[in-house]
Amino acid sequence: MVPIQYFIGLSAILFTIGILGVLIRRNAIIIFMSVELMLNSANLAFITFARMYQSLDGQVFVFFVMAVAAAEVAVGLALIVAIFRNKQSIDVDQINSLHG
Amino acid sequence: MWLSEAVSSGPQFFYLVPLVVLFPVIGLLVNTAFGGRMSEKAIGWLASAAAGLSFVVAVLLGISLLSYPEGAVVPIVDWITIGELNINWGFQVDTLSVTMMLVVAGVGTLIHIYSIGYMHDDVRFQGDPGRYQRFFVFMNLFIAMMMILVSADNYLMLFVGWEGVGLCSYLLIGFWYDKGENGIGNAVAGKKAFIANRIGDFGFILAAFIMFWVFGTFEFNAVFELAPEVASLFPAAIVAITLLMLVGVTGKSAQIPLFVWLPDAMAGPTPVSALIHAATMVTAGVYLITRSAALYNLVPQVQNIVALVGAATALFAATIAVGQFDIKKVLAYSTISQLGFMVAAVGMGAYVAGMFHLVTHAFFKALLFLSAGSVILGLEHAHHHMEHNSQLKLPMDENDLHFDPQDMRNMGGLRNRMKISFWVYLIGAIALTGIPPLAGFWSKDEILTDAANFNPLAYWMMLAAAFLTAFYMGRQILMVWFGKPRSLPAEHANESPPIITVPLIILAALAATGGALNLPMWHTFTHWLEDSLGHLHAAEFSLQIAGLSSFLVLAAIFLAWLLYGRKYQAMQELPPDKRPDDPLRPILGPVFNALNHKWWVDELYWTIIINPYVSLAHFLADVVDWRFWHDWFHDTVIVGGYNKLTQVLSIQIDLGVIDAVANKLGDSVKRAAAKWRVIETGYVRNYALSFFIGVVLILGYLILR
Amino acid sequence: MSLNDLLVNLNLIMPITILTAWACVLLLVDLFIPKERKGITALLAALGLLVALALVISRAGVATSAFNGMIMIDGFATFMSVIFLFSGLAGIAVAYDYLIRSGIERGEYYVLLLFSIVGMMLMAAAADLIMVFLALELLSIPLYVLAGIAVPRPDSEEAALKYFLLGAFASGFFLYGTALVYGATGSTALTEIVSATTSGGVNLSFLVIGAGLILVGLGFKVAVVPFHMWTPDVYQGAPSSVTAFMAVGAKAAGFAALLRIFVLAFPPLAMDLTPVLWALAAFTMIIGNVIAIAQRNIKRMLAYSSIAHAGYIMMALVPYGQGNVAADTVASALFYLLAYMLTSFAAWAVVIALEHNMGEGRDTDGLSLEDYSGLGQKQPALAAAMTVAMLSFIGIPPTLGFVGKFYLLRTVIEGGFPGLALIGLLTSLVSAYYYLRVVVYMYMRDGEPVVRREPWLYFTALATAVGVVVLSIFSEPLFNWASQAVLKLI
Amino acid sequence: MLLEYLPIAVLLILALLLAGIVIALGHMFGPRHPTERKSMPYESGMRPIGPGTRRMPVHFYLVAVLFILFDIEVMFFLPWAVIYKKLGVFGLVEMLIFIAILGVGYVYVWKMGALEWE
Repeated sequence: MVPIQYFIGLSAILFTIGILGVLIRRNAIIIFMSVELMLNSANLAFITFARMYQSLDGQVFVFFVMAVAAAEVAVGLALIVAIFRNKQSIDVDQINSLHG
Repeated sequence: MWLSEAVSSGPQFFYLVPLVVLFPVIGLLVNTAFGGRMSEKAIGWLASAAAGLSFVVAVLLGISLLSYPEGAVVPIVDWITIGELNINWGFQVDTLSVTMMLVVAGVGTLIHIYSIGYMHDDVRFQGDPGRYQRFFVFMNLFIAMMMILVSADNYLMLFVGWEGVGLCSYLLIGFWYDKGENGIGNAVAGKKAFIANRIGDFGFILAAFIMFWVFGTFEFNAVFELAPEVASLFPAAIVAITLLMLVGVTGKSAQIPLFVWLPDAMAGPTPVSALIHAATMVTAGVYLITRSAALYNLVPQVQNIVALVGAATALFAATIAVGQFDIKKVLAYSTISQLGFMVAAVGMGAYVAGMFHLVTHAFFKALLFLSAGSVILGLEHAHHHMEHNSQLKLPMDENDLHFDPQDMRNMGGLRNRMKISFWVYLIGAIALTGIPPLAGFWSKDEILTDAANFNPLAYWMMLAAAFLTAFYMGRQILMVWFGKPRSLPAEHANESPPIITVPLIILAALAATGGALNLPMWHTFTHWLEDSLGHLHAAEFSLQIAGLSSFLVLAAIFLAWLLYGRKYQAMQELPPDKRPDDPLRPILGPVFNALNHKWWVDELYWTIIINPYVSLAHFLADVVDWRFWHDWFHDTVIVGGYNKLTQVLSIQIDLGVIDAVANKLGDSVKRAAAKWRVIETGYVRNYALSFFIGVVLILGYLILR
Repeated sequence: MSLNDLLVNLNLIMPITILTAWACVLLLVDLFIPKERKGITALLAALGLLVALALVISRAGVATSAFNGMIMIDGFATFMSVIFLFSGLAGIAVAYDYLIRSGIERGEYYVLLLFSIVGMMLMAAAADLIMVFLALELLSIPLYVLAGIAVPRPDSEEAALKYFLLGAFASGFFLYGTALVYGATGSTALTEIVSATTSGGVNLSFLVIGAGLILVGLGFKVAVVPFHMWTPDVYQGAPSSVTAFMAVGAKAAGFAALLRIFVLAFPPLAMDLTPVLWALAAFTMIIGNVIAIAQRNIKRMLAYSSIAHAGYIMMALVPYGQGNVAADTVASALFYLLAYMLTSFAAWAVVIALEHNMGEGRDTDGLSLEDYSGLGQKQPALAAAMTVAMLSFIGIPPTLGFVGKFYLLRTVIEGGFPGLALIGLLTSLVSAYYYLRVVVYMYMRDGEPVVRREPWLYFTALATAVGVVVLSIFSEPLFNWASQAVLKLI
Repeated sequence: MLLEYLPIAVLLILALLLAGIVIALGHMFGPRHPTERKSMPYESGMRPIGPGTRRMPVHFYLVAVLFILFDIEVMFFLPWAVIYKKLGVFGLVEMLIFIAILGVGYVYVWKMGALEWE
C-alpha cells in the first residue's frame, strides 16, 4: 500500500502549484483554475485522511467541497464573462481601476 | 388679643414664591414663540404684565411676612446631586429677599411700561422694528434671572442668577450691536462689561469653591450656622471667602478697580441703563454682602477693606462725573459713586443703611435715567423732524448734522419745552443730592452717620463725594434745563407721550417719599430687616452730621449756580472759537481735562494690563500656537510626521515592504520568470501575494517557533 | 436517523429553516413581480427576516445541538443571529431606494441577501468544520454576486472579481487547514477536536498548521492585515448598500466562526497561536488606521476603518485560551460587534444618502470628503447621525463604540496583554484624525451637499445613531446579555 | 520536530525545483531565434484576419455553467442511492427536499430565459 505521506505530499504539491498559479498567472480563468486546484488538493488530503482513519467523514466532506466548487465556478465564470464583455479582456493586470 | 391672633394667622403666601420667577419666564417664552405674530403693543404689555404679576406676588409675600416674619425656605427641585454634593433649588423668603423682589419687580414693571413708549421711538429711529420683541424677551429674562439671584437659598443658585443677569446685561448693552464707534462700539462695550464681570465672577466662584471645601454646603442657613465655628478653626478661610466675594462685588457693582465697564454700558437703551445699570443688577453686590452679613461680621479687617473700597469709589467716581458732558455718562458715574456709598455702608456693618440707600437709589436713579431718556428722545424727535423738513433744515450747521442727542452742551432751556420731565428730573436730582426731606437725604445721612461712628476716613471721603454729587447734579440741571437752548433740536424739543411720563411721575413720587421707609424716629426698615439679619444697630440721627452735609450740599449747588447758572450763560455770548466748552475748564485747567478723561483709568488699564495681555495673547497665538505649535509642531511634526508615517506605511510598508517583499518575492520569481518570458505582476495578484506572504509568515512562525 | 428526527432537527433550527425556505419561495415569487414593483420583494424579504428575528428571540435561552452535533443552537448563536438579522433589515432599508437610483433594482438582490444571512446564521451556529465551510461559502457566494450586481458598471464588476478571486483563494486555505486538522485529530467536530488533542496521540504539527490556515481563511473574511488588501477595492467598487451589509454581516460572521472555533476547538494550542493573533491584531490596528488617514474617498476610508475595527475585535481573540478571561473577552467581542453594526449602518446610511449620479456608465459622485462640506447646515439630522457614528468609531462617550472599546481593552488587559491594549488605545487616537476630519468637513466647511431625501435612509441613519447613543447608556444589561450568550460556549 | 515536516519540505522544494527545472530546461535547450515572422500566428504565411480566437456566443458559457451546476448536484444522489434501502422514508424525504431546492433553481433559470437559445 502506498504510504499516507505520499498522498499528503502530492496534495501539498498540488496546493503549492495552485498557490503559485494564483500568484503568477494573469488570466482570470487560469487563476480561478488554480484556486480549483487548491480545493482539489484539499480534497485529496481529505480522502487520504479518511482512508487513514477508516472513516467516511472525509469523503463526505469532499462531496460538499465539490458542490461548493461548482457553485463557485458558476459565479466565477459569470463574473469573468461579464468583465470580458466590458473590457474585451480577462487579464487581471488590466483590472486595476480601483486602487490606492 | 384678636389683633395679634389675626396677625399670626394672617394669610401666608410663601408657597407662591416660584411664581416670581415663573411669570417673567412665561412672558419671555410667549414672546419668543409668538412675538413675531403679535403687535408691538401686545408684546410690550405682555412683558410688562409678566413683570407686574411678579410684583403682585412679591407684594403678597411681603404681606405674608408681616404675619410670619421668620420667612421660609421653599424648595422646588433637587438641582444637582453628585456624591456628597446635594444642591436644591430653593427659594429663600425673608424680609431681605422680599425687599429686593419688591424693588426689582416694582421698578422693573414701571420701566417695562416706560419702554413700551421709549423703545417704540428708539426702534423707529435707530434700528429695525423686529428688535422690539427681542428687547422685551431680554428684559423679562433679566427680571427672571434677578429674581433667581435674590430669592436663592444657596450660593450656587445665587451664582446662577448672578451669571444670568450678567448675560442679560451683556445682551442688552449690545442691543444695538451694529451701532457705536466704527460700527462695533456697542458690541465692544458689551464685551467690556462681560469681561470685567467675568473677572469678578472668577472671584466669586473661587469663594464658592472655598466655601464648599470648608463648609461642605452652599446653603445660606447652614453656612451661617457653621460660620462662627469655622471662623475659630480656619479664620483664613472666612477671610478668603469674603475677600473673593468682594472681588465679585467690585465686578458686578462697579467698584474700584472693575468699575470701568459701567459708563460704557450706557451704550444700551436708556431703560436698560435705568433698570439694570442703575436700579437693580448693579446693586446685587450690595445684596450679596448684606446676605453674607454673618460671614462679614466675623472678619472686621475685611469689612474695613470693603468700606474703604466703597468710599474711595464714591469719591473717585464723583470727581469724574463733574467732568462729563454726556447726560447718561454723568448719571453713570453718579451711579458708581452711589454704589460706593452702599458698599461702604454694608462694609461698615451698616446693612440697613446700605439696603435703605439701595432702595431709595433705585427710585431716584431709575427716575433720573428715565427722564434723561425722555430728554434724549425729545431731542432725537426734534432732530429727526428737522432732518426731514427742508425749511427747518437750512439753518442747521455742520455740528447739527452730527448731532449727539446725549451731549449736554447741545441742550439748555429745556424746562419750558418739557415741563413734566423737568419737574420729575428736578425731584430726582434733589433726592440724589440729599436735600431733606426727599428720599436720598435720609438714606445718605444714615450712611454718613454710621461712617462717622465707625470709619472716619470713609466718612470724610464720602462727605467730599456728597459735596461733589450736589455739584455735578447742579451742573447737570443747569446745563440741561436752564439757560437758553444751545442747539436747534433743543429749541424744538417736545414733551414725551404719557406712556413715558406716567411712570416718571410714579417714580418721582417714590423718590420724594421713599425716605419714609426708615425715618430716624421709627426705624421701620431696620426692624423689618432684623427678621432676616438678626439684631441690627440703628444709627442715631445726628443733627450735626445732617446739618454739615446739608450745608455742603447747598454750598455745592450755589457754586454750581455761580459757574453754570451765570458764568456759563455769559460765556455763550463769546464767539465759538474762544468759548471754552465748560466754565470749569479755565479754572481747573489740566485737572478738568483729567476729570473729562476719567483720570485716564481706561488708558491706564490698556497700558498696564490689556496691552501686555494682548501682546502676550498675540505672542501665544501667533508665535507659540501658530508658528510653534501649529506651523512647526502640528504641521511639521504631527501632520508631517503622520503624512510621512502614512506614506511610509502605505508606500514604504504596504506598497514598499509588503508589496516590496511581495515584489521581491514576486521579483525573484519575476526576474526568473521574466527571463523565461513570464509576465509582470498585477494588482489582484499582488493582493494574493500579500495574502500568501502572510500565510508564509504565520506558518513559518508556527513551524519554527 | 428517522423522519421524525429530521423534523425535530429542522424545528430546532427553525429560524434558519424558515429563512431558507422563504428565500427559495421568494426567488420564485419574484419572477412574477413586475420590474417596477420590486419594492414588494423588499418588503417580503424584510418580512421573512422579521419572522426569523421573532423566532430567534422567542427561542433565546435554548441551548442544544442539532443534526448530530453539526449545529449548536445556543446563546452565542442567538446573539449573533440577532446581529445578522438586524443588519439584514438595515441592509434592505438602505438598499431599496439606492437600487432604484442606481438602476439595478432586481429582486435577486433581496434573495441573495437572505441566502447570505442564512449562511451567516449557520456560521454562528456551526459546531463542525464542515458546517463552517459550507456556511462560509453560503454567505460568501451571494456576496460575490451582490458586489457585482451593478453590472455593467466597471468598478462593481472589478470589485466582484477581486473579491471572488481572493475569496476563493482564501477558501482554499481554509479548506486545506480543515483537511490538516481532520488529518491530525480524525474529526471535524469542534468538541472532538479538543478532546482528541487533550487525550494526546495527535499530529500536533498538522494541527497547528491546520489551525493557522483556518485562521488565515477566516482572517480574510474579517479583513485582518495582511489578508485585508481586497477590502478597500471591494468596498469602494461594490454598490454602497452591499458594502454596508458586507462590512457588518460578513465581518461579524467571520468573527463568529473564529470565536467559536478557537474557543471551542483550539484552547490547547493557545501557547502557539496567541502570539500570531497578537501580531495580527496589532498590525491590523496600526495599518488599518494609518492608511485610512490618506483616504479622501469616504467608502475607502470606511473600508480601512473596518479593517482597523477588525483589529480591535481581533484583540478579544488574543487571550482566548485563558479560561478565566475567555468568557469576558468573547462577550466583549460580541458586544463590540453589536456596537460596530449599529455604528456602521449609521455611517453607511449617510454615505448612501449622499451618493448620487451612480447610474449606468457614469462615475459616482458624492463620495469624496469635500462632498460632505456644509452637511451640518443643510441636513443637520444626517450630519448629526454621521457625527455620532464617527464618535462611536473613535470611541468617544456617550456612544456604544466607547463602551465597546472600554470592555475590549479591559478584557485584553485582564488577559495580560497591556501592550496590545496600548496599541489599541494609540491607534484609536490616530483614528480620531480621519474620523473627525469628516465632522470638520460637515460642520466647518461651506458647501452644497447633494442629499437624497428618502424616509428609509433617514430612518436607518437616525435610528441606528440614536441606538448608538441610547444603548450606550444602557450598556450594562446589553453586556450582561452578551456574557450570558457566551456562558454556554465556554 | 522539524523532522516531521521533512517530507513536506522536501516535496515543496521538489515541486519548486521541478517547476524551475522544466522552465529552465526549455529555456536552456530550446533554441530561440525570434523573428517577426516567427511570432506571427501562422508561420505558413497566412495573414491572420481578425483576432486569433473566435468569440464564442455567451450562451455556450451559460449553458455550460448550468450544466456543471446541475451535474455536480447529481453526485449527491450516488451515495444516497447506495444506501437508499437503509434510509427508508427519511432518505426519500431528504432527497425530495434536495430536489425541491434544485427545482427552485431550475424554475428560476427557466423563467429567466437562460435556457432559450436565441
